[in-house]
Amino acid sequence: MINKKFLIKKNTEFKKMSDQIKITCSGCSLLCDDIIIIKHEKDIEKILGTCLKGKEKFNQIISKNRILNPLIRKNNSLEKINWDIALDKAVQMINNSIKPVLYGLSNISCEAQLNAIKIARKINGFIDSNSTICQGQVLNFASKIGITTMTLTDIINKSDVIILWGVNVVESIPRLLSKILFSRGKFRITGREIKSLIIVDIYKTASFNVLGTRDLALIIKPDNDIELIRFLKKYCREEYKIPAGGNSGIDKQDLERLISILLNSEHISILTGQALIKPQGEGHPMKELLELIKILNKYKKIGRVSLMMVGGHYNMVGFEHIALAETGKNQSIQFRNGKSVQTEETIISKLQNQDFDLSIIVGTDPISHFPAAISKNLSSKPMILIDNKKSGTYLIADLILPTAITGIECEGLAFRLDHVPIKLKKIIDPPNNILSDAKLLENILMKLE
Amino acid sequence: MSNKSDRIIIKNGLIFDPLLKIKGEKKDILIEKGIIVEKFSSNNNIKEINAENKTVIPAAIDIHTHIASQQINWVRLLGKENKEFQKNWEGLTLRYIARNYISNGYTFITEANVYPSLSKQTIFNFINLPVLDKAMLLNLGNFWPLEFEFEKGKIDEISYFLSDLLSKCKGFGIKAYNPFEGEIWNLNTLRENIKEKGKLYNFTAIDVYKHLIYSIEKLDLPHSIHCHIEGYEHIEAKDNLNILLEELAKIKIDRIDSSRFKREQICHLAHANSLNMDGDNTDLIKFLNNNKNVDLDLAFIGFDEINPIITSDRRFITNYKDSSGKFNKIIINSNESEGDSYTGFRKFSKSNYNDCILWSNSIDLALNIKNKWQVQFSLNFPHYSHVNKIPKIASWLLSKEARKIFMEDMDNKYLKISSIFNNDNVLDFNDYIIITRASPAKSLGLTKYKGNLDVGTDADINILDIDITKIDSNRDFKSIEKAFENIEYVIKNGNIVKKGDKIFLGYEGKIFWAEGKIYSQEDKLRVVSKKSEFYQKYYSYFYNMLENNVNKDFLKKII
Amino acid sequence: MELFQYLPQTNCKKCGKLTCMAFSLELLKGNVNIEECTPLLDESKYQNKYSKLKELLKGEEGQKRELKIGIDIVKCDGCGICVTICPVNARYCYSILSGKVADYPPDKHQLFMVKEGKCELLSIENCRRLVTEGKERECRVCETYCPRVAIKIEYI
Amino acid sequence: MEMILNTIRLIDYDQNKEWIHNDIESMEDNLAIGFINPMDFKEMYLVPSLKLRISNKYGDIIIKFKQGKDIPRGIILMPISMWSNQLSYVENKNIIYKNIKVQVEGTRDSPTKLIELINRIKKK
Repeated sequence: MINKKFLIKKNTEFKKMSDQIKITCSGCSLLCDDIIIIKHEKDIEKILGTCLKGKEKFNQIISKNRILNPLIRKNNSLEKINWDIALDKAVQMINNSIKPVLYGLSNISCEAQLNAIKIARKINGFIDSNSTICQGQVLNFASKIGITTMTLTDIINKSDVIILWGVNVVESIPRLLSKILFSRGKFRITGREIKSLIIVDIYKTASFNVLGTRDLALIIKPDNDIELIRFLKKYCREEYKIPAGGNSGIDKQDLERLISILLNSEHISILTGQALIKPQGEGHPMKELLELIKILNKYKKIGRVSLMMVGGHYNMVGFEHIALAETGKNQSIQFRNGKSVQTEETIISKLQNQDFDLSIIVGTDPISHFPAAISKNLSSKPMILIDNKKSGTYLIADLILPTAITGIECEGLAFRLDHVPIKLKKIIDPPNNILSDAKLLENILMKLE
Repeated sequence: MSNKSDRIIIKNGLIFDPLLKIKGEKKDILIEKGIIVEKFSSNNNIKEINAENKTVIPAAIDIHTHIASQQINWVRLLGKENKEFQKNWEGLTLRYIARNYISNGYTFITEANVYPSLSKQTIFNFINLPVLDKAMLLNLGNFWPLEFEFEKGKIDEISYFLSDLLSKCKGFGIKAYNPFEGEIWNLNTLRENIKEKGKLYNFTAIDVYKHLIYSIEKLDLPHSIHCHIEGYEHIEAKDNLNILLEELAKIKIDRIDSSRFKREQICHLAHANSLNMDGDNTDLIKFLNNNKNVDLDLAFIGFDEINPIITSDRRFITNYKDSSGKFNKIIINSNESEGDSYTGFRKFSKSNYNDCILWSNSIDLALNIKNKWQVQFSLNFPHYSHVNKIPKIASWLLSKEARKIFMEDMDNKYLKISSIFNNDNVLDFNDYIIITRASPAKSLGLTKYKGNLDVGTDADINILDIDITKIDSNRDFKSIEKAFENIEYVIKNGNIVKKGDKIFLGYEGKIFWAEGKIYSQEDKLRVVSKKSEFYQKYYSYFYNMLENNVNKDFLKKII
Repeated sequence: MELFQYLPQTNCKKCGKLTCMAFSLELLKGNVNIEECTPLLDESKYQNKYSKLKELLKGEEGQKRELKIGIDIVKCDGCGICVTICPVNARYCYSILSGKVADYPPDKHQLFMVKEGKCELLSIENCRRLVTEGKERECRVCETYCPRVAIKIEYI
Repeated sequence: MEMILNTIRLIDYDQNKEWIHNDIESMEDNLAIGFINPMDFKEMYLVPSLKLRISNKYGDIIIKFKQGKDIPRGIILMPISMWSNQLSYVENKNIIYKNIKVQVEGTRDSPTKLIELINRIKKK
């Protein structure tokens, strides 16, 4: 397909190759490792290849939103303090608490996550990550039912059908479609022409704009995902005897096509999002979906169906893996006497019941994400925030410790949304000699000992 | 901790060191800076361990385990709410693994199934796995980038690229797992045997094995190719095994260095007890007795309460039938087109015919292969057995009595055909040390560092509270079992990591890796740049992303 | 496309082009005159179509028109779909095949590039609509698949 | 009128992006916003200058709104933010972000300010 003689004829007017660096973008969970940075002395001159979301991450470096000094809240206003006092204060707050909770951790490197778990072990605290209310739920169901997953290379090379179920990737992970749907793989040389896309959503999102003639758009009624999945579970075995009225607001013709695609395609990749996390009626759509995948994989004559959960934060998956290796659990870990114990609690129930006396928030913004009632509980107890930017939580926290931006100002390991580890690089020095998350947490851990 | 002294002397122990051909001699062992020495450089700060009437042996080495990969994490996830798993394996955390391995006398383990794209996770876990030295084998069974070279048999190109891949991923050796079986991913059928040509590629699985063997010999990697035979634990494996053995018999490789410290095999068969599921191992034994260039590890079945399934063999999962229906949860994970991995749970049972065959095969092979240096002890941990079953397994090998007692309540159908029951052969203690310590070290090419007590090797030592020379191991297996259950001292690089009941985990091990001998850097660069183009075309990341930047303190390069 | 509907669609090759589709494209660009399609003039059954075509091309006839690919910078979110889907881009750069960012500096054939989170048109000379390989193309993939509807292909 | 609220992520109305600019006014501009179907718009006798008051038993907010013809009838879409969080709630340890039943009515009041939201949360 590629003609050799056209290759490698570069324009000479561009800058020297030595000025450019390939880095990994930590803007979202896709972790694009192909971003090109043109450096001019110590500054970043040009950023090539990032989407708007990734660009925002780089904007952060010099934005007025950066936190550059440790801050403490006194009489409802924030005061600058120096690092020694700040760390002492943090340690003092931790030592004074009996039931501390650590939360967040999905926007930091794996090294930092490991240190956070060590801190939680040390102080017999409760640790949980954002994935409890997101991606992690899929894994919880997977541990009960089993799951078939795939990674991006498989989708690029093998997938002929991609299903976006309740996820609007164009808005949340802009580059995902260009990587999986429009790319040309080894067994899918013609690329988009041979790959079909099915979108299931409650309204016509921006993702619908990439649909072509072979594709299928299914607009379902709100809260009816579970209906549709149950329907598919029933009918994917007895082919094409579909009731005339259709199901969940989708007409018979489309359902017939959907079932025929599900049964006759070689590699179906289902991508789901937050929409299926919520229980619907008495059942849970994610549970049903996993069961559907199991049934399909059993009854299909050819091919495979696999599932990928699309999360937002860049290292949400990382916490699951680090925590599993360290404690044997993937989320909601309660330590007692240095050992993880079985618990039914999650961060939500902890906050709801006010069963905590100190919160340590690392690299996330719960105030802007949690329902107001829970945010109120969170703000009623002392709070330490470890983050690099101002946010809703910044306006509430009692002690704020700034950190460097991983992937730009410090390096680290992160896990892509498909559970593949990717290295994040350091390209410039952080301002004010701010420490990385990993180093800062290590310092706190050392002071605790 | 007071365990850290610069110099340790182990006095009057009974030394067993098969590689140096020492069988129960009384000797002192001197350790300085983590290494066994002939003479101390100074006499200050010497810690003395009295080993009078105690047995001193090298620390054990595991040649085939699964302890630090994504698959293990899937097991942990599946077992999160499984009471039996939590009770018996305590969540299988890294510290739990390290603790159990150390208390059974191990200081070196080989993670046997790592996909190159996931090697970063393994390295991350390795760094957090205390005390133990470790190495990983890269699974290149379905490695597309080398497809063209496998077809044309371009040994040079393969070896250059393997070398670069190993040095990027910090791998130690190569594992081949169902070569190019994944090419028919879209069909739910399986190929007949490994002699069958691919539907999309013009070569067979045998070709892949063969070319990999030649490339590895060219690079002179410490360990030979680590072969997984397709369809293990099923009768189909026998065909595939015979095809491979036939091919291996034809391969003759001359080595310049042929000292007894150097590995002799060109091919290592992984968990060989699962290959002859009809219970008839005569062909395999005959082949090994005639051919020095193949060795195998035997994974012993410990009949635990519950065992994780960790495999990448699609044939195994297709054939696997869970009769109880209790363990039908399986996580199927496809890794960057490098192969699939399957994880689940199962329970081995003495009343299951197949499980008994698996159990007896390993004992049969261990007893009947003449040259014990071709046999390595492994558990395929945690797939077949927990490490804490080792004392029990040792007693089955060392004593006929122990075997008989254990076999009493086994499946009747199995007992009818069993030859083990009436087999009078036993291993002597020296043989046992060979298959658990010296032979794995030799097969892995680590005799310079591990598996013996020669001057200059790492001071990795076990001290057993038993005088082996005064014991009839066949009769008095209970006392041997007891000695292995609580090894008195485990010393790792001169650090006492286990003393009595206490285990100390505050010490870091090293990651062993090898790159092989490269004859032309230029050619290597050319091949690598060509191959990185392949990654650009088809992979979701660049080839350079495989690079693992590990702190030099954690690394040890072998070749 | 509208123009094509009013042509005979018989691919008679009397105009010198291989197909009626090709002729319609040239017509759109203003390279040919409508009179070059002789069947339209000669055969009475096409009379209606001929008059319609005349009407459509009124005022623009004979003028040479230029291809323009407009990118709405405000709408664009830098998703890179146009970079990946463009067949010319993919032909000259390996990494675009798998949806990656192309090497920098870009190949001289490359049409699109994502810079600072926004798409940028590097050059239009090699667009498939202009440089053909023996077969005329009515290629609109970048316009069709842009999720933000930010790309517009037009002739001015 | 009773409607169903769905919180969504939109790249142009992303709270992370807004925090980076850290301009309270633009934040209120871009996050205190809802999208509804033009038919619903007509049915509620709204004019573009009006604002919407959205409430349920967990809280209430006033936001601006835009019309979008792709949005199904009876549904109001909001970007995830402090504003939408006033209406989301917890049920069985799950945070409900989607399909929240709310009451919607037109109002002449100005949109809820960020500082007011913070004050609602901050009660020590």
